[in-house]
Amino acid sequence: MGEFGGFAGVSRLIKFIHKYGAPKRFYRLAGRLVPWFAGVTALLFVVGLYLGLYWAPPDYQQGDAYRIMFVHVPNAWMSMMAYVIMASFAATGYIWNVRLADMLAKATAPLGASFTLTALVTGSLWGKPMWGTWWVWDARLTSELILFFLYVGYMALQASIDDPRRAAHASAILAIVGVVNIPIIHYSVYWWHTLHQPASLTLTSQPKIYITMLIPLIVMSFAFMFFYFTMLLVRVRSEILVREQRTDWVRKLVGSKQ
Amino acid sequence: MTSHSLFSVRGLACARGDRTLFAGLSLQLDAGEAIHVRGPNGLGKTTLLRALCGLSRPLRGDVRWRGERTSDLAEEFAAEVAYVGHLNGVQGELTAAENLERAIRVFARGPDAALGVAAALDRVGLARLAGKPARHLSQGQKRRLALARLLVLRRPLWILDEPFTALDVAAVASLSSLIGEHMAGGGLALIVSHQAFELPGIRDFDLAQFCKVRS
Amino acid sequence: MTSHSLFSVRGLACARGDRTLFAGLSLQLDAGEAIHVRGPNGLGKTTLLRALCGLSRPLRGDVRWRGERTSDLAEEFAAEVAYVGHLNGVQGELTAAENLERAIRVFARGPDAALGVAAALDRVGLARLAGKPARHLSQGQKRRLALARLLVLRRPLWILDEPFTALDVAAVASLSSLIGEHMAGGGLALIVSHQAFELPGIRDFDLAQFCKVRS
Amino acid sequence: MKGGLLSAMAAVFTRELLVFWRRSTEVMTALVFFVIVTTLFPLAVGPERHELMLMAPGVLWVAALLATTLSLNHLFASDYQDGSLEQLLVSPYPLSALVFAKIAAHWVLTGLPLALLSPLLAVQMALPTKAIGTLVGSLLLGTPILSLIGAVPAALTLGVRGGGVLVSLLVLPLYTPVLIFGAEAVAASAGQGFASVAHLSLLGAFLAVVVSFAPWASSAALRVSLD
Amino acid sequence: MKGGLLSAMAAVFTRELLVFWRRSTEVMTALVFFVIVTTLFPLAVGPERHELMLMAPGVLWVAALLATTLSLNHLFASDYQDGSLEQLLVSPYPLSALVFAKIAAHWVLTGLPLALLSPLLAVQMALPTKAIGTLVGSLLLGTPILSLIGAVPAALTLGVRGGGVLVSLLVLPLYTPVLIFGAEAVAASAGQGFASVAHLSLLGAFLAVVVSFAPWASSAALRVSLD
Ligand code: HEM
Ligand SMILES: Nc1ncnc2c1ncn2[C@@H]1O[C@H](COP(=O)(O)OP(=O)(O)OP(=O)(O)O)[C@@H](O)[C@H]1O
Ligand SMILES: Nc1ncnc2c1ncn2[C@@H]1O[C@H](COP(=O)(O)OP(=O)(O)OP(=O)(O)O)[C@@H](O)[C@H]1O
Ligand SMILES: [Mg+2]
Ligand SMILES: [Mg+2]
Repeated sequence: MGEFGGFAGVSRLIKFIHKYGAPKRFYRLAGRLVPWFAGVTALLFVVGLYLGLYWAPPDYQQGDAYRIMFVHVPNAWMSMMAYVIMASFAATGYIWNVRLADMLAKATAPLGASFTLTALVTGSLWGKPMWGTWWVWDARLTSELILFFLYVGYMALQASIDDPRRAAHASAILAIVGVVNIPIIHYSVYWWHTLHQPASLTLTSQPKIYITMLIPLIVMSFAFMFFYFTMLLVRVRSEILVREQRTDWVRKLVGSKQ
Repeated sequence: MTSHSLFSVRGLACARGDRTLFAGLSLQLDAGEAIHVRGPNGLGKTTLLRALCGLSRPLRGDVRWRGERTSDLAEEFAAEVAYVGHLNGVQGELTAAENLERAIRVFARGPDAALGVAAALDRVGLARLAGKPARHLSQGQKRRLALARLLVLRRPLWILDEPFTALDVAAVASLSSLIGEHMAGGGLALIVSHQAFELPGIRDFDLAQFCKVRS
Repeated sequence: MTSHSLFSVRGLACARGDRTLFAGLSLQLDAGEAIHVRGPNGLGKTTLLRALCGLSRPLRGDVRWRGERTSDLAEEFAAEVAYVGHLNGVQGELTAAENLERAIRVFARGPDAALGVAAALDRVGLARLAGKPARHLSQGQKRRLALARLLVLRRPLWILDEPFTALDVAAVASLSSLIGEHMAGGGLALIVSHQAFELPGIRDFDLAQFCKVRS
Repeated sequence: MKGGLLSAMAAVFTRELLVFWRRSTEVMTALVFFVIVTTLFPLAVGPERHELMLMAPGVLWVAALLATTLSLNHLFASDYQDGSLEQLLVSPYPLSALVFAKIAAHWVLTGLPLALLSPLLAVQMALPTKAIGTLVGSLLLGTPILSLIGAVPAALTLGVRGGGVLVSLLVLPLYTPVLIFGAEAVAASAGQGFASVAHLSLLGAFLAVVVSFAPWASSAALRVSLD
Repeated sequence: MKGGLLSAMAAVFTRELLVFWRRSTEVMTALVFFVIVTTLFPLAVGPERHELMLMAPGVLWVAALLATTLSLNHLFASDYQDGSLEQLLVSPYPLSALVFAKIAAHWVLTGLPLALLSPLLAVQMALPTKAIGTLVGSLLLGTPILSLIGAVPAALTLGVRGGGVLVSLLVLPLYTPVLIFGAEAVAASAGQGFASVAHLSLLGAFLAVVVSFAPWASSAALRVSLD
């Protein structure tokens, strides 16, 4: 896309991306980073779970059932964040033809989808004791479900095109179009919701969160975020190997391990 | 270096899937010249033609028309090329004549149509079938219709992928003489064909020289 | 009169739309014989071949195999014919080898496969591509795969519509020698082709003699 | 020769599964379409549980029917385009048997997964638990009918450009009896819980009729389309 | 050169209409699909008037959406197969303008007739008369959005075998906002009758956004698909 090369700043940025975005370089860098990220993730999980399961007192209304929040809420947040991250990677890959960004986007999709699925499952597990039903067509629930379909569609499109470059570019366009849709889904569903949904079922009628719940929640959120980055690096490393399997450096690498 | 040729390609490399088919390909074409690209099945001839006319992005290399990159010229360059690929690009629901009329309106820039529809159909031997839905044409008749597009658009650069497929002996001869006239009028042509054809002044171009030994 | 030829056609007439293309067509073919059907584009060659192998019903006339009407024989006759048409009949999702394996299982009657899959692929020059999805083959490679079907099925009667399309020079030669071998082994072949090819002992058959002056 | 026919049918069947498997997503998409359509309704109608429950049997069955209808396009279309169908027509085995194998594969790939997934959607749509068994049963009996009947219009519209929508147009009226029995059975067992048996056995009888007749009709349709 | 572009767009547009007209049934089928789906519901749910009325806006809108989704397959697919699309890509005019003309033709052939026919179906579904104006209005504003957005997945799935069902999977999540605004607008005017204006103007705003952006995205998608 030549027309983006005109701006000096942008072109310097592209040079930078191309330099550090070389798959070979990134493979090594990611290899060095993974243990650190994994360590931080483990630490955060241990602390977060300890705080969430022992330290925080039971809720006066829900007893211990509320503790599922420490999994549910971070996953719900991450599901949305991951989509935005994925779309940005995809756009970078498409516009500036950066293959590493394509791979990062591709590696993000299943992670985002599983965050979404976890949020859905934990949410409905929580819904049974709280609302007496597994599922309600409430605003947040519905928008989360649609987010899940966007992920599934993205992955389905990726999977059904086998030329990797074409697959990356096609699904990038889809991801970009989908991101435009996200805030719209969000607001439209609110609109719909306020007209129809009895207030008893809304999430906003929750009792205010106490600091004893907030701290474990924040720790757990960071734990899931670092979990995401760790898994991203791991997945993108294997993606790089698959995509670069014909290059000399991968041949040498694989050869030396055998 | 900007080449002085009308159409010049330097250092072109193309891939399909993750295999590089050819690399370092250069060629020059000037007014009135034509080349016949040759090579065995699966070498990358179709891939080359598609990259040259801008249907696919090459891995590397640059393609220039009157010294400017074709990717920068974009539609300006498209207005100079006529491409006939493996597919005919003929719409079955429209009649033969309607197919050409549409081609003129959608593809000709301004009123520069070279031959009228009727004359073009006559030239490719489809005059009698002008009103027949293209879906009912035989294989060879469809191909003739696709080639008639070359006649109604006045394009300097012809890029033809196996144009002789399905044509009978008379039509093969008539197409070669057509290309000859095009060259005589200052046109350029790039032709991929396994079939032999007579055309004085056409250069052979062996694609194999730019392909590595296959893995 | 029942003909003594293995394959005989008498008084055949076919139409497309509401126009009769040819009428009163007769031909005989015996073991080891082949004919090359010729005629300009749109004469009705494809129509003829499709009628002969039972894909479409002729207007009139009868087609016999070993003296019996092919329409009565139905599947019995189908088990004796191999047809390669304009379309390749190659499934893009399956690899080259899988395409042939499937052809053997669906089309071969009993364990009469002539050549193994690997040998057939080797013979048409696709050995290296056995594991590649057919969708990724080039035009000529797909055609070769379609022709490989002839090798894995042992069928006495070959009906080939423009088999040389998209084949490179080497492949054209190799296919003609293949047909030669088939004839030497007692096989019959009906070939439509605009392209010239070398095949000793093949008879020319001009379809035009059965067509009325075109309206 | 019998063995040859069975092996040919098995080859068509497994190859069909293989092709769909290669397309990987294809296996999922009819299913996901089913899920999405069921999701659209609550979005459009609003979230009241009682209303939803009333609609549930109908919506689930309509969604199943639409998902099957959509997937019909793929039953013969790609084989038609690449010429494999032409080859099948000159095969030494009875066409209707091979077509039956293709239809069977189609059902395994669309109807069956759809029936198996339906309980999840039923819960979402607030269908009473006691009706879920009937829902699955009615889908297991009904979806093969859909695949079988659908093969006929799918074959007839080959080569007709714009055939895709035409298929739906031809097939949906044929589907109404199945829809009515199926949805009724579920609704009945969501209510009193007895009448559903009668509807289910009607579906069964219908299936028996259609099995014996649809493969033959669709192979005749194929011959016409390829003439 | 401007005149050339407009004339090229007009040529694409009229030719599209002509092709569809020649396929004769194609003009009708999206419409008939709409009618059939709306008819299936009363069949599947049972004939109680009050229930029907509650469902009506939702069902009509879902049916419109599914009819459009189905017809999307034909937007580019046949041009792709016969090679006309390839030719369009090397045309001397901006691809997005030509694509816009194609989309416009698609809307004239599917969304427009559907909106015009909807009052008839609304009466069948017992929708209150006062809501019918809103129904038509919401469809007139909403269906062009469906055609525009739908063009992107339709372009992306070209050449992907089994693309037909995949299109639905990709497009339906993108359609949800339109569905919600549209159905809400109708439901609101069936009830109190004021809130519908807000929904309609949201649809209008959405349309404005999508017009400026979808033709560009789908022409980018076409380039990727034909690479
Ligand atoms: C399947 C069911 C559920 C789904 C799909 C779901 C989805 C979500 C989503 C998407 C968010 C993030 C919202 C945002 O940040 O904008 C969220 C946050 C949250 N959810 Fe759920 N949820 C479900 C059930 C529940 C239940 C039953 C409860 C408890 C009564 C609950 C309590 C919360 C809380 C407290 C938050 C954080 C609120 C905030 O960010 O202010 N959720 N959920
Ligand atoms: N579906 C159809 N409806 C009406 N006419 C048709 C149809 N298909 C073909 N025709 C006409 O029938 C004639 C014979 O077609 P056929 O395909 O048999 O020709 P052919 O000899 O194989 O030509 P070619 O050498 O170009 O392949 C042609 O003139 C064609 O226009
Ligand atoms: N989509 C694809 N993915 C992977 N490989 C492909 C794809 N399309 C083509 N190829 C491979 O790329 C090579 C070049 O294909 P191309 O169609 O350019 O060959 P060609 O020289 O035109 O051959 P032919 O003479 O048979 O038409 C072939 O070996 C083919 O197998
Ligand atoms: Mg080629
Ligand atoms: Mg022919």
